[in-house]
Amino acid sequence: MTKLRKIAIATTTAATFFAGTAMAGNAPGVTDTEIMIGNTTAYSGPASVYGTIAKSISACWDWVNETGGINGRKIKWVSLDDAYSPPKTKEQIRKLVEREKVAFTFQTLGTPTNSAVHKYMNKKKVPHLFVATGATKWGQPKTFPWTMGWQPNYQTVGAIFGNYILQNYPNGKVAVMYQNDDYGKDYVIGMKRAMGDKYAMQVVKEETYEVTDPTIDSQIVSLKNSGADVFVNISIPKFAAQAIKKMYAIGWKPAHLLNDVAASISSTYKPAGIEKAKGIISVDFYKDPNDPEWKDDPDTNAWRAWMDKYYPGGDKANKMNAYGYAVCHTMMAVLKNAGDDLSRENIMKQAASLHEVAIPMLLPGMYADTSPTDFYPLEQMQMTRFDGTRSVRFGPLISAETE
Amino acid sequence: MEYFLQQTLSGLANGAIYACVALAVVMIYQAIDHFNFAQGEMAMFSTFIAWQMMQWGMPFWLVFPVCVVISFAGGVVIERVIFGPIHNAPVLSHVIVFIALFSIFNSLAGFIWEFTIKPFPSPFPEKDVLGTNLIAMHELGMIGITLVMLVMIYLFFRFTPIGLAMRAAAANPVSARLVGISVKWMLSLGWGLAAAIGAVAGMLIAPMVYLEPNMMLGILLYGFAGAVVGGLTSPGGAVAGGFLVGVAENLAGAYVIGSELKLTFALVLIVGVLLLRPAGLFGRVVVNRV
Amino acid sequence: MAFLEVKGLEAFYGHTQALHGLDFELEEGGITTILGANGAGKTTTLRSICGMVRNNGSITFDGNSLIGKATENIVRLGIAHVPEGRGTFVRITTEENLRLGAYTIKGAKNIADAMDRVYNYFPRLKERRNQQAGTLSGGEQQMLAVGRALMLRPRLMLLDEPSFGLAPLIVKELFEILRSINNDEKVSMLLVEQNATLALNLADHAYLLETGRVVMSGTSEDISSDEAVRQSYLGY
Amino acid sequence: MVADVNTSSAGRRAIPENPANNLAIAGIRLPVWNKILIAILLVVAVIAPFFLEDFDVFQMTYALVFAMAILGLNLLTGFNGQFSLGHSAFFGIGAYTTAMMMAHWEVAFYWTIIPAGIVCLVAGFLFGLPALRLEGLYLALATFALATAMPQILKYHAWEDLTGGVQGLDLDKPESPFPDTLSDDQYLYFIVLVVAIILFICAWNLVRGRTGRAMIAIRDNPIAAQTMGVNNAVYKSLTFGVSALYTGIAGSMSAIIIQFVAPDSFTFLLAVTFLVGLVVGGVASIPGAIFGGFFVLLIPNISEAVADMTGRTDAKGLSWAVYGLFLIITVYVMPSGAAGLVRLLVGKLARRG
Repeated sequence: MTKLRKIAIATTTAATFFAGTAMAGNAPGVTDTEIMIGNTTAYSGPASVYGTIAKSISACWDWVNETGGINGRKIKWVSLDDAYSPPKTKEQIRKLVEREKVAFTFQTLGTPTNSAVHKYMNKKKVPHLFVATGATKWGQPKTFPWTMGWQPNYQTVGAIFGNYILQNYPNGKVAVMYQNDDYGKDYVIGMKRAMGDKYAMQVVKEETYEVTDPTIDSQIVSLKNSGADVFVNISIPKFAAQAIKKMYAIGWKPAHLLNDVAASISSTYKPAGIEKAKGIISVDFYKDPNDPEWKDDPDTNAWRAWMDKYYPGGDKANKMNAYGYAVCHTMMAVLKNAGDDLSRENIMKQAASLHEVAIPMLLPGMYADTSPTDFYPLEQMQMTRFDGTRSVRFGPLISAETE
Repeated sequence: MEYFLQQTLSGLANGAIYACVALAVVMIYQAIDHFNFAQGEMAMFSTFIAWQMMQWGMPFWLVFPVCVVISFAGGVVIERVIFGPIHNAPVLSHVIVFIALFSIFNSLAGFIWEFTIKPFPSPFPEKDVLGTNLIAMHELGMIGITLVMLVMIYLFFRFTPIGLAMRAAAANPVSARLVGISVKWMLSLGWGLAAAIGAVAGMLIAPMVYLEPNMMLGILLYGFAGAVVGGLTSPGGAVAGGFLVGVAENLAGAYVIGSELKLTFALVLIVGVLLLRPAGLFGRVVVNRV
Repeated sequence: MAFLEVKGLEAFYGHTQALHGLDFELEEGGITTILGANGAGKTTTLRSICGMVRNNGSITFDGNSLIGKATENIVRLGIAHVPEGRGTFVRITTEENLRLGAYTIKGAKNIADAMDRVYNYFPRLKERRNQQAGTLSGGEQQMLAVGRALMLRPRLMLLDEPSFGLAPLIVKELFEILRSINNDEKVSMLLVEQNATLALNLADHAYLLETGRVVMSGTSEDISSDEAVRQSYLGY
Repeated sequence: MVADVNTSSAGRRAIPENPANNLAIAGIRLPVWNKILIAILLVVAVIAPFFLEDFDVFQMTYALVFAMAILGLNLLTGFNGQFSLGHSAFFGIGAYTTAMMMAHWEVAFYWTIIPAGIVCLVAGFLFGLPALRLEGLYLALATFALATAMPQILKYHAWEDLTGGVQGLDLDKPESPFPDTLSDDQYLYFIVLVVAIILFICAWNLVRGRTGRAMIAIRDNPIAAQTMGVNNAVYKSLTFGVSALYTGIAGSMSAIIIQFVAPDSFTFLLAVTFLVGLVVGGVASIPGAIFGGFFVLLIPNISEAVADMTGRTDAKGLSWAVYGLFLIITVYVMPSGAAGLVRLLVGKLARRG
């Protein structure tokens, strides 16, 4: 808490310091014909699997530009590689802001990487929009008024799992496996928040893995050995698939709660073996284009047509290309609403006043919604159960307003 | 008890991965007296080539040898084309070229095949072994193939003139030339062999860990650990070392340190073994009296 | 034309010139020695013949020019080099060392014959055939080096300071064997030695090098009887 | 010279101990040239930030940080012949020392630099002790393992309160005390410049003095060094410590510049970056480290720009292939690094004066 306050003080002083230089009129990077948007992502390095998001966003801008742009302005998308290394992110972001003079940044990837530029962006008062990470810290309008997340945050998902366990397995023994980094730990925090004291009572075993681990077989064996009948699996697709396979191999059949990051038919279930993934419970907020559920869905068909035309090299089975498409539409909505006032203040203001905006590829009934005090655009999710062919949604849309 | 057994066997299965890589590491060390840091990436690239051929509809048992041959040729070509002009450059310059190859293969694989994981078929049936679920057929098969490969390599180095010449060229290139050995070709051959073994390793590992461009990043450290523990001069030691590391890592993770410090465990293991037995558990101490 | 003929040989290490136009010859079946102080260019001369240093000039061996050829190809013409420091392959056994010497020889029988001959000359090596070569004594390693060279069935043997670092008795034994190899196998020899007495005893011809140039040449008798040589190299 | 395939010959390149002192270009003797060049370089280093954008100043600052780290590695590898792939670990320890002091105890950044160095000196010395028994390749492996394990050690839960665990630590950027004349970036640049100059001068004196001769003797012929009365063990582990100190100070500066430390910042790839800088700059060359620092900072960016020139979105990831090609070309053109190339060119230009 003291740390938070310290940051708050730092930013206020910074704000007063820069008050004189605040710009009137349009942001840098905005001309009558163009809006320049910056981005950093991992085209290389350990997180390069996410690189396709920025590529699909780039394709999205191609489509926007071909169809007349936004309010007559075309989008110039400057996306740089940071290899998921925080110092490199800092360098690339400064390059974007100070050299390229982008109007704002959008969908910069990763928690540690965005953390490295969090203060910088707020000090410089450059909108740091819809960052591609589910950490909770991107929604603090008071202390960091220029930074905003997008996807439902990891803690929310953790809380959903926690509540689900409380309701359905009040006496279950729970085993948890998570990636040993901020992403994994955030889920656990969310679970603890929802379960309170029950977390310590019900969770019989926690295991972690590193992204560099060759396999997680040993973890699965020891989780099975704990005698747990509920398994909360917080891992990326590669390890989720390994886990599903190994569990099947050693005959461990707990209730399997899998995090949304890996809830993908093509990236996780198919590699693991479809029949082995049957019964997995997960949550989601956008459509898995590979799920037969959306075979004839007009929304998904539009996405497919778009993929064919604008991102032919992209993999239509890859859920992340739908993610990129959806987040790009959110950005489009903000820019449309901003009209001709493309100052950084107004862009931020518009981003913070999305009212139930429908976004393609989100699950039915979901929308993006923000306010000056609510910097979490997507907060609804729905639970799913994989029945062997499709992820069947069940239960209501869960809206976890983050405090 | 069953828990212990399962951890041990799953350690053996992981160990088979490490053993494969360790074997390739020791091979190239024997052949060129260096470590090739791009070795893992080369193996990954070979595996992608195999995957691509299967996507085109070729059957596994055809793909396997074809991929090994392609990798062998690739290794030879890399040595001839890229290292040929800089044979006389300092060793560290060679290391830089390894790093360059590392980036190139990783980057190219990502460009061509993307970073999403790909299932890679196993040549072995998905059945329980002896009616237990303790170890998968593939894991058993992998251990078997690794051992077969080891025997073949042993025979090759021990009993064929070419094998002997390769060892000589690596250990003492000047003397090797003086008995008429073309050190350049031996180096190329060494690269070819190492690439071929890497390809086999890659194709065996991929079904367990899934194929993706970063597949070998984490494995390489354990492969090195296996090679060091077993002894860099001994292919057999490397294989044993790989298994040992796999089992030790699992048991330590399960009973002692938890899964959070596995890499640190590998570090301690490497440094510890090097301190206590610098030549590795099975390596020979090289003596030269003067 | 002589068996080995060297004309105007220059050799370089980096920018440093080590040989400045060397001329000498060697007759088939003979033993020629090159004498000189440390740094006179003796070793460089042998290395030049084997293509191990950058050089200019002409070297012909039995009518073949050796200039610009790779070491391994020169060796294949029948030139065996017993290098300074013996060049033992320390990690492998004695017998494997010898096998390597026969790398250019085809046919299991030829190799076995050669091996027998070597063991005949050096029974000690036979005793130690399965021992890691690095563990052999200095004298044994020197014998191994000569044996390895012999495995090649050479027509010319280049010997670089075979006596270096060995006990006098062993040196004596070694040089006797060298003489019988020269007699029995008709192997020509080019011998580089610091121990001039020893070398002149064995050789029939001698050249004297100083800073990369031939300053004197002749038969061993002529050279041994030269007053200046006696004083500076033979020490009596 | 026949290729020597042996790691311990890492970069057997004597410092230009100099017959070259008598050579001259355009009538001016080389040592004088050296002084002129150093003077020019210093003047440029001092003036440049006033003519550059803040972002360029930031990049120069970071290149200097890399240069310091590379210099540290060079002391160990170039001058002492010990191979390390683990210097990212010391860089990380230095950075974390500074970050923890600043975040938890509110120490001003300039008071953290020396402690960061000392912590790394100790860490390096301690790691150097077992490393004593390891030669070439084995040392490379042990340090490789260190580099790989370091992020995991940094985020270990037992000291999460101190290190910030997986989240890392956020720092406040030091602000310029003279905001009217010096921007924050310029201020930091000059601090880093001063630290770098001190470190470079120290390194210079070190390798030219008794200690340096001992270090080099150990590299070139450990047995001979021992018989000459050099205590190899002490020198080797001390060199390890000093090398880590340099790299740790560089890490400390990087924490201040980036204002953030996290385990992911100090991976094995960083160690590789240092090694590339070392070789490209020139093994056992002190000024080469500066070239190396700029090279490793700029070439990845240039590679990315080259990959972007294809105009294809999906070619994005190819930048590392381009980077690889750059490295290969660099090794072809300058097999002994930039320093080697300069020596060669100077040798061609120069005549005896």
